[in-house]
Amino acid sequence: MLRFILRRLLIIIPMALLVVTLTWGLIRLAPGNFYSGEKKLPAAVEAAIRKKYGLDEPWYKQYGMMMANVVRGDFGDSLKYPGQSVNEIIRRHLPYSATIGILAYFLALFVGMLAGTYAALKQNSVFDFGPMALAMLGLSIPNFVIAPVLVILFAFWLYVFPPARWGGASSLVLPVVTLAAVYAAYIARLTRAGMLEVLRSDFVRTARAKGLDDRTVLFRHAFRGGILPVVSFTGPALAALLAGTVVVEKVFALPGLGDIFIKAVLNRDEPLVLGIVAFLSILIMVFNLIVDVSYGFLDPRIRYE
Amino acid sequence: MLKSGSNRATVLLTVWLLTLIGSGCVATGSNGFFGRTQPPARNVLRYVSGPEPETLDPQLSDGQPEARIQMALFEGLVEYGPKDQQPIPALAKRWDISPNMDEFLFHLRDNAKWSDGTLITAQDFVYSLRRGFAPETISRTAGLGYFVKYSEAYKSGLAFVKKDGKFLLANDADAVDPRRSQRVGPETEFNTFIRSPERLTVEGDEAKRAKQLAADPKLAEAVNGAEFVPVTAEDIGVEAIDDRTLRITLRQSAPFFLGLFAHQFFRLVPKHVVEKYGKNWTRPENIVTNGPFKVKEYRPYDALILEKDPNYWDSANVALDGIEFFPVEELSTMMNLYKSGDIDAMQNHAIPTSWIDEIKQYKDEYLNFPEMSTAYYAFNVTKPPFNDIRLRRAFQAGLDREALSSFRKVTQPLYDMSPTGVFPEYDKARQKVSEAKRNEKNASEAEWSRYGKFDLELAHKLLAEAGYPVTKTAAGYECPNFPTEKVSILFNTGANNRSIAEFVQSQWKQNLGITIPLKTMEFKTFLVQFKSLDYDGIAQLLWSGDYMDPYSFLNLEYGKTNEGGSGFYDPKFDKMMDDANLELDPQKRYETLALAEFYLMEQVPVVPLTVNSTSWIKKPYIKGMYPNPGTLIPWKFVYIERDRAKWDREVVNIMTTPDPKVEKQLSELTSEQKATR
Amino acid sequence: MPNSDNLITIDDLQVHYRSGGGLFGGSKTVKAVDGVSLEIKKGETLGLVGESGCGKSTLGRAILRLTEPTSGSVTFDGKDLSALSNDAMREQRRHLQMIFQDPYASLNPRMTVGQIIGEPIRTFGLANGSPDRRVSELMETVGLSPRFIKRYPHEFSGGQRQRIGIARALAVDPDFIVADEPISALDVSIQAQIMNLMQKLQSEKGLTYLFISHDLRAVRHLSDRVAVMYLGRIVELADGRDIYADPLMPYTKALISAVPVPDPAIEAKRERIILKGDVPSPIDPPAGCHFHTRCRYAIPECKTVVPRLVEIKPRHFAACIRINAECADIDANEVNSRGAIQ
Amino acid sequence: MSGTAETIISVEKLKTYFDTEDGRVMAVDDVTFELKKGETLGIVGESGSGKSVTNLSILRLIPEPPGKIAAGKIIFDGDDLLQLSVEELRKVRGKRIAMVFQDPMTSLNPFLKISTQLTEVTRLHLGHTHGEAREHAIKMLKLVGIPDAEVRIDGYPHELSGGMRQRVMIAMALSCDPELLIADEPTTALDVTIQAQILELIKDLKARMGTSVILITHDLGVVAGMTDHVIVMYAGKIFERARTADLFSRPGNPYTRGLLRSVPDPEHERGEPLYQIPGLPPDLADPPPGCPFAPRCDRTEDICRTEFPPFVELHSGHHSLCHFAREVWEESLQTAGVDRRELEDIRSVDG
Amino acid sequence: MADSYEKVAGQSLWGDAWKRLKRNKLAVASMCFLGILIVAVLVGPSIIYWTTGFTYDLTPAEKEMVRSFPPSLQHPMGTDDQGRDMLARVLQGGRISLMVGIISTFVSLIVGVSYGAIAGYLGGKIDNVMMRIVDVIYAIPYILIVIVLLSVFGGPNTPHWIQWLSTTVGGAGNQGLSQLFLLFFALGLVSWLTMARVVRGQILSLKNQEFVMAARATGVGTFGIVFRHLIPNALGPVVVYATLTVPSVMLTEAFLSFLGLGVQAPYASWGSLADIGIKNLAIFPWQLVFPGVTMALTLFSLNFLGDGIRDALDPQTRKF
Repeated sequence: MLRFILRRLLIIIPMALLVVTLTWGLIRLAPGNFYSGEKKLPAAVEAAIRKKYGLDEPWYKQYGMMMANVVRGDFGDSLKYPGQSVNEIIRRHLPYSATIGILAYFLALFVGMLAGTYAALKQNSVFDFGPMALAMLGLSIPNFVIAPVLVILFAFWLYVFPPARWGGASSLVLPVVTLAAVYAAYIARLTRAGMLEVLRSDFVRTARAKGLDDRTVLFRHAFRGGILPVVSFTGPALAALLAGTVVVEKVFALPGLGDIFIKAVLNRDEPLVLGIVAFLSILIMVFNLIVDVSYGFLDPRIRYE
Repeated sequence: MLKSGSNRATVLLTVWLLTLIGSGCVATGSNGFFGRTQPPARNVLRYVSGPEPETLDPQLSDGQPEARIQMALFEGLVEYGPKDQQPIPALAKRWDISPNMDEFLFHLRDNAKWSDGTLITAQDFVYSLRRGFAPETISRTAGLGYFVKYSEAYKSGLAFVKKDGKFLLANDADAVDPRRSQRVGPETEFNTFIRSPERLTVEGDEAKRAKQLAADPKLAEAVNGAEFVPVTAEDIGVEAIDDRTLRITLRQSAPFFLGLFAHQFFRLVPKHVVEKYGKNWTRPENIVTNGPFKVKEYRPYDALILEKDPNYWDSANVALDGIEFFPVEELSTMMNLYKSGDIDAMQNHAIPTSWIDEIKQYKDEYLNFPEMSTAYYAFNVTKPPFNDIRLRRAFQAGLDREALSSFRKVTQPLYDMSPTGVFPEYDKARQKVSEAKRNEKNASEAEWSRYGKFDLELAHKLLAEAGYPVTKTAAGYECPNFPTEKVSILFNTGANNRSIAEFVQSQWKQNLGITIPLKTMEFKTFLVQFKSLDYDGIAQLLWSGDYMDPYSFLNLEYGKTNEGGSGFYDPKFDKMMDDANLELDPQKRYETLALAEFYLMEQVPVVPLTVNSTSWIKKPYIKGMYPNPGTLIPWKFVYIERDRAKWDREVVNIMTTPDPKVEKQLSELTSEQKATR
Repeated sequence: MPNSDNLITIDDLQVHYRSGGGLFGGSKTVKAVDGVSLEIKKGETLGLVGESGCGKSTLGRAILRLTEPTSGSVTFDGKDLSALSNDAMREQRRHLQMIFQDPYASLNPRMTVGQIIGEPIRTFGLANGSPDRRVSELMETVGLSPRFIKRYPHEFSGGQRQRIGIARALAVDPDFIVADEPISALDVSIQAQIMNLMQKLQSEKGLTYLFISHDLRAVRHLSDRVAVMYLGRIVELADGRDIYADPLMPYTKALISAVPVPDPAIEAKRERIILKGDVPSPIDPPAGCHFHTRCRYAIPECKTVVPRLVEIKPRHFAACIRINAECADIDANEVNSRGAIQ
Repeated sequence: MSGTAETIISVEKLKTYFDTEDGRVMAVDDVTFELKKGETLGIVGESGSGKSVTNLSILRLIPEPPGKIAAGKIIFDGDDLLQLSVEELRKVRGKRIAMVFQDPMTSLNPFLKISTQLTEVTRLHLGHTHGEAREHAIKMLKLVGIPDAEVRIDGYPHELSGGMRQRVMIAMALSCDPELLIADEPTTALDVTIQAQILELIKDLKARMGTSVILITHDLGVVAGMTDHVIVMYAGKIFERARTADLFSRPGNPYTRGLLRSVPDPEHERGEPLYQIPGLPPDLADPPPGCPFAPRCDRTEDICRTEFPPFVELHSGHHSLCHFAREVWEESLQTAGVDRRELEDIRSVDG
Repeated sequence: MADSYEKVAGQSLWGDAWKRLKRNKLAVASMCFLGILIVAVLVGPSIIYWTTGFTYDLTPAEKEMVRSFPPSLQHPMGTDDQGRDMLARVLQGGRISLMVGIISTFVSLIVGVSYGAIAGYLGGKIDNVMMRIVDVIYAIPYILIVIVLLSVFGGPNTPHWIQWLSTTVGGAGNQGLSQLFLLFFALGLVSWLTMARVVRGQILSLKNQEFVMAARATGVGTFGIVFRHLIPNALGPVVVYATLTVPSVMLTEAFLSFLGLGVQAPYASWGSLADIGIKNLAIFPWQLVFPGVTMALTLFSLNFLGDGIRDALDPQTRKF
């Protein structure tokens, strides 16, 4: 087990470096650079910039310098925001994304599993089709449509939650709900499918034959198996959520990593892009690893197979 | 059966959602204001400044959002006036200008301090400017200050040429220009040096110089055997005569230059802090400022919270206890925040075009005034088909700019390179030139009113001349010959560009029968294509002036490598511009400039589209905040009025409605300078 | 022991494979077939019995090189199959065919019966005339109406599918067929049908079968000779009659005794040999004689000495250190051996 | 083994159907039987004959929908199980009637420790505390012959072999000392040597605990050694019902007879073809009119194809569903070499 | 002779699934909706043009008409900011959105299926490396890929084949369209990853099935095994996943439109229409409602159809 984790952790490093390399290549392919702007830069200034950032070196030297820094875990300073180091930016903005993301995920988990389980228990009834139709709706409406509708409802009609910006707990409600909608929908569908399969299984029949009541059957016997698909969904989903979700951050003007990342790409802020990409790819891989490991804990069969 | 039930549920749900959305739009604010309108509990202004500021260092930033924030944090010699954006005294309590407008003598205040209590001296300015012009300082706006003598040479790492113990001169004629001798202030050794005829400069770097000389044999001969003395920080035209007196010398006369001293590049940076912390000096824990406000808390991308600085020399007159700047980019999000009362005011151009009809109704809040900013379409004159002036003229004549600006709602049609309505004196000069030209061409008033404007007949005629006849069909016009595949309208993904492009496209389609494809590019990509003239046909650009002078716009087409984006170069035009700058009389200078502009517009390197307008809103209880041409707000005039009766009403008249508090403050400030005049 | 009568000669065949080890474990080597030597004569049916996991299916597949053997050789008709290139082996497949256990999984659900049976015909270009006609003939041979030639497997019952599988195997006119548990997934009443069919085909076409099953009765019914396999090794090999009437190995005895007889009278009387414990895992089989953990006759040497398959009686081989040609009855040997140890 | 023993369960005219895409399938059609205390009843039939559904119906474990118990009574200790409330039924399930299922891998919860699965029954039905339940569970595991029960109890099902898992299932079923054990193909998924172990275990436990057993299997050999009575099912119907000895020696139904004859006999010489029942079982969604076995029967006459056969009592406790039951039975008697008088003797001995 | 009796044509699993699908009312409703939608999108703009003269890019000549009007008889969905008929725009947007979805899905089908099948069938180290490559591409932000593609190939130096493709397939020598194709291409380029994983998983489980071994046993070569046996059997999940890729690509395009990187004006997609609509939601709600609802309904139908196909192909989920 430890060896397995170690092996997986070790492979993350070369893969992240590969991701960084490819991303670096892409940024270099993309036209424009971080210092270009509407107004013309004095030639001397441009030359100074190129010199300062080593842009006048041959590409392989630049790549080597970049890689050397990356390997040391130091992405340097943002180009667009001089004086702010990439690591600092990530450290500073991760909590925003993470707060919203984790809250949204738990909300989605709660709503989704509740709806999914209920739908599975009442399969083919109104209580099944109702929540499932809603879930489908959640999957079909882009979240940049959900957000303004929520804003109109709760910020302008009811004046209960602020329409944007980071503030107290009340300011988190709308973004969290917006973000949770699609995940809740997804989880509801996964839970339903998983629960249906487990509820049909032989061991649930055994449990019922033992005289256990429905609640015990559901929670002790069916639940763990039924939510396995949700667990495997958790890895990528949580990683994506932690990394921030661009639309919600843009619409609600939240200082999350996702929006910063998109801006960094548009600004050609190379160190920032590389830093966030490296961070995200490691995050995704680590989360996948965690999911695999926790899968092993949830499903004892996997440990020894 | 059950399934059809769920179908019904879906339909019901959809209908319910539709109703929700549908009814959401009716929501309007209370008592004739847009959304919630209550003064905030604290005496703090909440303002959306646009995107996250790149840096708080005034010399390194170049955007307007940064400029606004830096106006609160840093002060320079002068400050923008709240209404007209004309310079008013700031750290300089008064100043003298040499008669030929190439030298400025500033008298500094005695009580000006940094936020850490350190006294501000003239040496601070010298340091700031030398820092800004230093080659290693990556200041994007340094080019604005190149009028300061030898600053460009210093920045570019050039060197003087010393031959036989004497420095070679750039232009021998200069030596005898009599106007060069009129200094302002006392005579000093430095001043004698700096006012002496301009020295010749060549590349300081040996390799580069070799290249330069190889390309210019005449120069090579002249400098042969000479000694090269690098231009240093000490050589640029900035001099601290004493602790309280500063002199700045320009390389040529620039009447508008006083206004530039309010630009962020010329704002003061604290030597003692910059030298101590280096690039980290702007971090909230290190930063020391000298403006009316200082940094209290900085949460990047979320909020920059400023508080009143008690050490500020004029803190008695600073009405607000603090300002909170929120970086928000989505316009609708900004509007939402405004509507829900979470912010009090916002940057200019914040209102989405389609909202304007709605927002216009809020007459106590909507501020729409001409701005020192234009939108134009540049023709790529280096490539066919638009290297043909007839075509450029035809396309200009085929575009109804009245219609465009009525579609854009917040703009005015523009027929010149520089905006109308922003420089009143220049407008007069332009009028005068126009009259003269009408007489010259013997045109009637009616004819002249169409000159250079929407003129379908002319457009069709010119097209036919150029070989692309336009035919009329049942559906409209057709111009089958025109090579639409060779041209496109290039614009970037910014806010309103797309709708402008769509409108112009449909205009030309209707009027000329030519459908020009549109092409959007993400901003950085756009810039590359635009600047390298790598686009086909037409590209869109927005231009904001850097200083309150039409020169800031006309300069776009000046020189061989200009920023206009057309690839336009005309020595005749350049000559006219040079002439204008040599003119010392402001009125005469304007007339010369207007002549140059008239000539430029006849060459049609661009189709000017509109003069932009401020188009923003503020809550009526925010006072002392005016829609000046750059929406550059001197924050110490802003205050929150809690008495409803005194709130701003009918803000169309805001410029002409005197606010006693602001007037008093202004007159106190300017009295000393006025007295010296 | 080269013998011209032998159609197939298997010599010390080994199939080892690495078990993935699941999520957290390292991989381990499974010795599915651990040194098997056998001959199969032309026209005979060799039965192969054993409990699940003993490697009998792997052996069957390894003979046809559907699983690559780790070492050893399989000679078919004088050719060493394991030495052939992949292409050459493919050519040989028309002589060597297989019938699979699961009639549901062994037919491609996306192909019609005609396509399934016709595929080998087309592959080898065997049809003189329309392949369909040959398919129809084959279908009739195995007792299916050719009318169903365009139907899909899922439209048939298990027994019918097994007939399709047999028809596919017959399509190339093979000499040798490995029948891997062909009846174990079928209902009782259908099992007899398939067994009869296989017998009929054998007599008509002179086929040679390797009949793999865990059902001793069925094996006995169909086979000329029977091999008993335990954890990758052949432990007993004899004529069908002999092995049932006179099993030598303790394991074989237990196996026979464990099969219930559908006669209450017999069931009431007979005494069963109940083996203790389970079949050990092939990943880490017991040393020495694999069976020693469950054998009531086991002596300490059984844990160390790997028994060789020796001919105890004429044409009756067994692998046990406690029996030999002199004294074939292990029960009788008991006292002897004990003495021997001391 | 006496006729006076009280009846523990009686199933009367049970009908269970499933709604499938192809139509309604009568999985169990008019099934009637009873079981006396301490006896073992075997139910034999091929897949799809309705034997499992019958037993799932007893504890109402049929998934509804698509299944439905349409009619009938299941009298257990005087109560009709089909009429009990869910609460009352739960008190019967696991406590008084326990079940062992075919595949011990899927029937045990793979996510839960064996201890949890074992103790939850006794804690529920016998009110055991945690400690008591655990102790009891270990005792039960030892009883079913699991070595190192104290260690194994904390393991997971997948760590056990198939045979061991089935032992755990049996321990679980017997935890509350049920009056009736229903074993649904308990050995089908196991190897023969393990099957022998498990069958031996069931026999042994039954003798010790006096539990009544319903043993469901498709293997005639298994019922031969294990049961007192046998029911043969085909196409959802009971085809024959008899004492075990009678059924095997003197089958009264062509289907039973065919099944018995199609099993290979080790004494047979190799090469002789087996007896085979031709054709396939009927599609229950679209059963043929008349006798469902008619298309495959070796003595079909016209009446078989048109009329549903009667359930004929051949002698006490021996019934057969066939138009020609008596004839078949007489034939069997002759083959077995038993004459009528001998039979009368048997009957009188049975009392 | 063999033809003397009638051959009974069988019901393939596909046919069977189709039968089952037809019984699923929601799926049928979805198919009907999609069918109607496709027809509307194909012929709608022409009908509107013939009857009223409106096109998706027709701005009225009269100045006062250039503004957004609410729905009326003349403009059933109202007009947009430029006074253009929303109905025509929604239908035109539908063309592009559906095209984005379908073409990208097609790209993902071709690349994803072959990549996944190769990785799955070859297995071992090659599989491992190929899948790690997928992981790596997954981690690269697709917006970067889109920007690079659009800019590197979208400039005046657009390769000839893209221009050729857009002129022949797109019907006009139009740069706006050629950018559109780049967008399709870019979206397809990132959406094949999941498809490859799906297919690989399928192939991995299929290749150990007995029928594959049976095919090998009867001498079928690798090519035959992959194309006759493996891929047809993996198609079920592939079809399901493809149905679900269409909506997800459409949502991605909508997101790109939200960032301003979507289709070129004056073309619109539902995503770009919805994006504009959202900005104007408080004032001209019809600008969001109509494209938004059409898009939501389409995605809804596609999702339901995908579910329906999944159920139909996997009857086990419906067995008792």
